[in-house]
Amino acid sequence: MADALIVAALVLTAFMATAVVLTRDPARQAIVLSGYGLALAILFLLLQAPDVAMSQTAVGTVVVPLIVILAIHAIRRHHTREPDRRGRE
Amino acid sequence: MSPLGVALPAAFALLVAGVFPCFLATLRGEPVDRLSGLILAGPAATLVLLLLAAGFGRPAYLDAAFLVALLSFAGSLVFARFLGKTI
Amino acid sequence: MSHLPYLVAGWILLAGIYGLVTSRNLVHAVVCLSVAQSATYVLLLTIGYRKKATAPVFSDIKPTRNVVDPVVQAMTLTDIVVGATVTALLLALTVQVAKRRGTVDPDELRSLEP
Amino acid sequence: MSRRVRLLVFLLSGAGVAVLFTLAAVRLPDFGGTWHPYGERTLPNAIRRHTPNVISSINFDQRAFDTLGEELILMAAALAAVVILRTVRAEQEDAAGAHAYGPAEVSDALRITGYLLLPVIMVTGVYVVAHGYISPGGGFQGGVVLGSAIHLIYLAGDYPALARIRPIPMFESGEAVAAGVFVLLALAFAGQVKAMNAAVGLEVGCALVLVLAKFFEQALLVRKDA
Repeated sequence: MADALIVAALVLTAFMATAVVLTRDPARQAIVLSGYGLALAILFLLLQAPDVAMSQTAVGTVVVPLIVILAIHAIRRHHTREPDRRGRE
Repeated sequence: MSPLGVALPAAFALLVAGVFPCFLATLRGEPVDRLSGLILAGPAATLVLLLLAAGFGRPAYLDAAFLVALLSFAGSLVFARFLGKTI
Repeated sequence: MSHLPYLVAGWILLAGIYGLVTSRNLVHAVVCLSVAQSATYVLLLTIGYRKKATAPVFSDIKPTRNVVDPVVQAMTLTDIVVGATVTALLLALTVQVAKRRGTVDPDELRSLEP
Repeated sequence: MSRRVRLLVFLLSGAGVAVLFTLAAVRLPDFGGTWHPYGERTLPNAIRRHTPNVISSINFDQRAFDTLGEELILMAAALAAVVILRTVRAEQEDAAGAHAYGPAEVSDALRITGYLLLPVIMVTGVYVVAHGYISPGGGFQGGVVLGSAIHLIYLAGDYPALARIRPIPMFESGEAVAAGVFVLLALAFAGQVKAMNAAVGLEVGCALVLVLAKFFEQALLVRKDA
């Protein structure tokens, strides 16, 4: 049973990794990335690594999405508030 | 089959029939629709981890499940806070 | 089954690099890089896995030799934290690029003049 | 290099990597096998010394120098992020005088859940750091949890509330002290797992708060229109 679980988790992880890469809009990608972090956490616990699963949960579900969203927010705000000097937008 | 013997098959079933559809929901549609999939994926993943802890007979693994339960919710708050403004 | 997990790690690495190469947005590129890095977590942990073994944490069981490799787990722990800080640093650079150049499309960032 | 050429180069090199990686992977020992030379050399010592969490003790004893390097990478990255984002802020402040932070439009549901969750997650973070020696968990995980818990106050309230409970100079000195303590421990007293756990937890948490603070400034600092 453990083997079947590991195979399922591996397939799920590979699927989510591909999905993260293929989601082109960064804001939507952040949501998918958060799900990918959960998939990794399940895989790590199945590989008998609870410490690593906890680390991945802590980093992958809150910190990285928050940083990504804040970066998107900063970039977007900059684009709208200060129209490009070279008239590109 | 002992009660704990059911835990691993149950975890498998929940992983395939519970977590996977939630992840599918994060892959399509507007950010709001995706977010609902993510919010649901948190508890589903928590349940999978709980069943794994039971199936492996390791109460120590419950710490990981606890952390997922708390932080997946906090993580969806992050997105909810910026919903409509940035995403 | 015996080598599938390693190939999954290779797939994740290549998928991340593919996203990096075809990216039209630096934020997207940074996230793809973090995906590529997560391949190393999967590879390390699958190499350390041992069938019918348990985690090398003896808080609730008697110490036993039948555990998965603890050294690679310790390495993965280091890897994850460094990966997160690298992501943060690269996103800080991306914000700076957006400020200075008004775009985050790598194709529009050809010259080096400010 | 045009997009088409770039994709072509990637396809060629990616195929090469895929072939070489597959060749290397099939020569690896079987998945789940019993041959783990590193683990076999470490485990008997760990069991002999009655170490509850072998992973923590490897990180802070056998690999103490690696962990020291990792902590310094963490500090350098946090420092670099702060420096990179700070110059931009100075520019902004030169350009106009008054600033405010973005408006807070939080729904009641978010506000209440955020406030309820904050203490629970804080306590969890402390628990994870403190019990890292015994149960799964440790300085890294707990530090990240602690560092991100503080930001729930932003998710629940608004930015000024976060700024009040998060005095940046305190976290800067906390980070410096933790890094210094960790260098001392790693060089002189490697193996003090409990103390090193606490130092790492403090360091990771402070670094995270500092980096996130700069991102918050970038994202939310807006010029007041006169």
